[in-house]
Amino acid sequence: MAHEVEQEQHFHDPSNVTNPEHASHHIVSPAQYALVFAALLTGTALTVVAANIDLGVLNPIIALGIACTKAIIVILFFMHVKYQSHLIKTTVAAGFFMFLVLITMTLSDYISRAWGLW
Amino acid sequence: MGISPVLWQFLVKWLNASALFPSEASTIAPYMDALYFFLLSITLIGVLLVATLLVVFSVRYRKAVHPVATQIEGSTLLEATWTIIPLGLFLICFVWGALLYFRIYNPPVNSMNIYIVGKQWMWKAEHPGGQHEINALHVPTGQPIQLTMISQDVFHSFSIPAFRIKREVIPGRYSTVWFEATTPGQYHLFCTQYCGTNHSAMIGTITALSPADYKKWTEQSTSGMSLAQNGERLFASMGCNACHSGNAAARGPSLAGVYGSTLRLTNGSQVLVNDAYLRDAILNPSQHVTSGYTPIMPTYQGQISEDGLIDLVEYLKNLNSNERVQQTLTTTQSEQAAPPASGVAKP
Amino acid sequence: MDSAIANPQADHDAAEHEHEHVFVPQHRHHFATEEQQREAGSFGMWLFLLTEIMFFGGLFFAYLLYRNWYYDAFVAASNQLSIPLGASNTAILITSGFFMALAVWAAEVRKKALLVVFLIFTTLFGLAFLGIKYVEYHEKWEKHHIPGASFDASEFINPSAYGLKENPLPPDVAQKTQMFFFLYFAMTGMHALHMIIGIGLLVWLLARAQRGDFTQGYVAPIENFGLYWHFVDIVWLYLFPLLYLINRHPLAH
Amino acid sequence: MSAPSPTILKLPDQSSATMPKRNFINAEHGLLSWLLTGDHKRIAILYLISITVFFFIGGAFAGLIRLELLTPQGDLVSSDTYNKLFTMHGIIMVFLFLVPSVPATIGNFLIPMMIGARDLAFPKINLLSWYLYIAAGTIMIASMALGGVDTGWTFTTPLSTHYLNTHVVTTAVAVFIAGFSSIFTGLNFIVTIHRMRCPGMTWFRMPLFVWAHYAASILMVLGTPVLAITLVLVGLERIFGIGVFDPTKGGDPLLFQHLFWFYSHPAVYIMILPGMAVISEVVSTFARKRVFGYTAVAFSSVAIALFGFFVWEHHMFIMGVSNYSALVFSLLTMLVAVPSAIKIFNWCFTLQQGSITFETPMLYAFGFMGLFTIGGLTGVFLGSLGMDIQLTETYFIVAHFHFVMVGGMLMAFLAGVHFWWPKMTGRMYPESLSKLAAVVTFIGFNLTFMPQFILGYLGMPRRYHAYPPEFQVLNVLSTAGATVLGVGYLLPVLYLAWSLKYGAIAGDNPWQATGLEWQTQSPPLTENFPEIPIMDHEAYDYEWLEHKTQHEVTHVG
Repeated sequence: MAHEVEQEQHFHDPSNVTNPEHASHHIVSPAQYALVFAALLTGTALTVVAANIDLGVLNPIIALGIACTKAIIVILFFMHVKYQSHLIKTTVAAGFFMFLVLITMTLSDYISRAWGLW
Repeated sequence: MGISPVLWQFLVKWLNASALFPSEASTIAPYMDALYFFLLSITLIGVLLVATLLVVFSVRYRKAVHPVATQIEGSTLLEATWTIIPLGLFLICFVWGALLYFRIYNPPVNSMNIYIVGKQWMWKAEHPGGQHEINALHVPTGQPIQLTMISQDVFHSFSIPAFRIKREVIPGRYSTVWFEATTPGQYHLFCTQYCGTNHSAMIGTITALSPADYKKWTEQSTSGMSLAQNGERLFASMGCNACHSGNAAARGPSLAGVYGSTLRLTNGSQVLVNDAYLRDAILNPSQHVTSGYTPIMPTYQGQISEDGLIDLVEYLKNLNSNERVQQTLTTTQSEQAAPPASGVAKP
Repeated sequence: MDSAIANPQADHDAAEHEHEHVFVPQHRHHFATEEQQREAGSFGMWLFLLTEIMFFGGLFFAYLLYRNWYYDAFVAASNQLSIPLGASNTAILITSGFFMALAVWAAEVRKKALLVVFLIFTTLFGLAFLGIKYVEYHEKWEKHHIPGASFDASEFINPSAYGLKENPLPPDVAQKTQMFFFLYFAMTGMHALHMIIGIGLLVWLLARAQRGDFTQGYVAPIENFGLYWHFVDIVWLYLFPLLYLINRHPLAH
Repeated sequence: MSAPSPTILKLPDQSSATMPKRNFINAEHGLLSWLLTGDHKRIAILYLISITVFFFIGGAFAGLIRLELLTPQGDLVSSDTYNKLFTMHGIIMVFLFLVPSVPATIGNFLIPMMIGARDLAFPKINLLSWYLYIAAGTIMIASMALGGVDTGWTFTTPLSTHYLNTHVVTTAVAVFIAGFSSIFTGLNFIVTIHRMRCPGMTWFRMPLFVWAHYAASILMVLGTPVLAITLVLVGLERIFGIGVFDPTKGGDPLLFQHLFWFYSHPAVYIMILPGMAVISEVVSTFARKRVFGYTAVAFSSVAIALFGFFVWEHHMFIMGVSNYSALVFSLLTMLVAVPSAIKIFNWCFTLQQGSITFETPMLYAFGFMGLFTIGGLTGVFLGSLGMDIQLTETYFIVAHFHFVMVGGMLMAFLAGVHFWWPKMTGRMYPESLSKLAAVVTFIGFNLTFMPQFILGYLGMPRRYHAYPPEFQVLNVLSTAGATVLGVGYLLPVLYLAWSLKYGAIAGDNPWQATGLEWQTQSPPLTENFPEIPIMDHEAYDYEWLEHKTQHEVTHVG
């Protein structure tokens, strides 16, 4: 692909087509996938074990913590975000940010309802 | 040109009868109007400013006068000006509006309570003295009135434009609003939340009466039973008194004087007993079990109408001793009364 | 967002271009390069996944709200779900995702036979997931735990009659288990619907992979489908603890 | 082939202009070549035709509503019919007209051209979005034909889920599908703007039109799915009666409101931002001057998009939300008003030191600025908590959002259609007639909606079939205005259609505008540009344009 990049300089704006939103294409090896796969299965086992121990308020926190870790691993490796451009990383972050906005802003109503007269 | 005198007269009458500004008939109305005029003047100034800019620039820099445009990149100072000034104005609107909002939705302690039940497509008002009204509400002037409102079906909205108040009437939850009428007269009551076919017929008349007239009206229109008396009857017929008898060995807590107190529940939380709590505790009792009691009370969801609930709430509000509860209980037991009318099995 | 760029050569010769296009059949005319097309494709897929996040977001919020409101009912209803089934489904789905990732790799390194095999495994594990889901749904059907007119909460009111050791719930609380089951069906059902759509796409991709479409350097469809499939995995990674696990040890009142 | 070398600009001399022999309209023939096209310009034309049809269907409902309100009694139609009329008016106008109006037509046509691309990133998805739109429209029409729906466009639960016997689910399906159409448009724009810009087209050289569409697209992509899931829940609730939104089963009807307005408030920015996009282009072109404070206008679009997500609860201030969270949302609402104010003043000051001419698009743009200012400032009334109590759910709300949506968006839409009509069709419309239409629209609009502000403060509730007689005078004024407004909207349809055959040939750049779309032939080639242009100047660089033109004069001479 290198020969293309050199030629493209002549007629493509590098800022649009390549840098900085461009990341070189990275092929993840099967060995790495296997490692991720193992990590995910371990996470599943862990979360089931943790659910069987009474940890009080920590139970949901641990369960969701493990779920988040697993999700991040999937996003980074199976979905290649680790090797993607800033643009893709920002996009993924924006998605989760809006999800949090939806939840926290709506909760702000439900939580504070009890404080007032109504 | 001859305009027919009949038509002319009609037009004059028509225009005279039409309204341009709502009457101010409550204590809150002047406050609301002050904010309104403040906002209105901001709007007028803003619109005039934009219009002036457009007109002046259009005249001065039209092509005939100013054939070659001078390119200007922008001006941070100017842009900062028209960022900060509107922001400041909007923040004033925010603070002012918030103060008014809290005023309208926080009733004063000495207010008189009237219950409103909304249903497709009518308003029912229930005075504590037992007066019932449909699509009408009589209130005294010079006295803060708190409305405790609930809907039997969908969202409605209780609006009295002349009093500048409005509040959504919510299914399954009490909402409140208050006002103090100042001028005797008749005012519109509207349902402003779209509620189905006859939404526009869900209107009524608010009659503000002088305190003396109001007293006369209450005497004339009483149904003979106050809400609390209705509630007492319901309390007995539903068999509530069997458990909530106030006896030391009773299965339910004593309810005398419970209104306004703070209860500790079995789940450890502390709650203030108000209308909403009482209603909830009747409908979803197992989520409101007083500490020290077992969750044996059945739910009354779907068995008591909203009116009935209001009667019960009003009864409990005024219940100061268990004397009459026990009296009724003894009478019922000695008569070996037939099962309660509603068919609710006693726990 | 971008570093200022040097003013590109303003006067350039129009004739200069033609030979610079690396022409491949799937390259669409409006993209300057295949690289640009590929990145546009994956960016578009990510944006679509954002909409999916928000789509499930509404359901997740409803779950959060009603779990707090009707904690006891949610605990009782949630404990009806089978952890072994849920956990094995999680493992199955992760395995399916693993094979999908391998399929992307196979396409990248242009190994057609491997790609087809991996896609078949992805599909099979996806189907296995749906099979187990069917078993779980069927059980709920038999117990009348499907929300709606036929819903029956008596098992929660009087668990001993059903041979269960759970604490009985008062009837008004027991009715609220319906809310849990509704959210359970809405969330897992929406997830299963995504799986079914995904399996449909997989079959189509398999046919094309068999033809050798994706092992000549054109891997975008496989890659983008991979993103979708992994996203569906992620949703399940959250559904599993939320619906099956976090209510096992209810807080004492 | 007569296509000239792209570096040579045509003179604005229309008398010598000819229609280019090859363009996107005559590139292929036959209905199928349109229905299966991937060309963003053809899809834009398809969209333009279809949204015009739906606009007039929705407009007909509006006409019937105003006619009914001529008298205080409900005498023209029954109250059920009236409820259906305003519901269909709202749903059609919001989901089938306002949301796709500028983005799917003008935006679709222009964004690739403005950033120097040959097409949107995903032409097939673009076509799919149009088909989804048509499917949504067809289902909508079907639900009307089957008897209509009377939930109000807000689908308020539990009314919509348990108390109505009309075609709620059918309509919800239609809106759901329309939502996906809008998601695909937005997604396509974002990818295109990020990925397909021509050499030299940096972010800050993009026309403000593209910036505003970028902001609106973000809202479409992130907001619409929440509406989708909400409608799915409404449908499930209606069919299975499960009770997520039903208070009698423990659900919370306010949850519906939260989820619905999480989309539907950003949706008003989806509707207005593309309108603002048009105004930036038009004002700059006819003032012959770079937009005052380009960066501020660009970032104000993004700020609106961002803040637009944090204010939805202001639709629920009196509905029993927590008063503390109402405070937060009211404050944020005040903040979101500021970027709009910045835009208005920046446009005003674009005129300063300009060299202004008053063609039709400019008249519409002036109308937009005046009416949007009123619409925006009356929004501050409603964002101010206490004032909201008196004004919400009355005709004040109706007037406010019609000032923003009709006075703002529709004016901008018409400005855009007139501005780019020569580019889309290669022909000019009759200038005097179109100016008349602009003036008629402005007068009719004010006559229709000004009285409604007064009615609102008087307390006349919205969605009322019959009303107290003392409100009649103002309602009569409003209905009279609606008649004028109707004429104002019919005129453009007639003369624009006429101009397709008889209009003067426009030439490449009749307005002498600077955008890349004007530096190619009109109507453009299917591939937009004979070769990909290079952006070697800033946006709105009139000196560059003049230099080019002069260069060409010497070159040709």
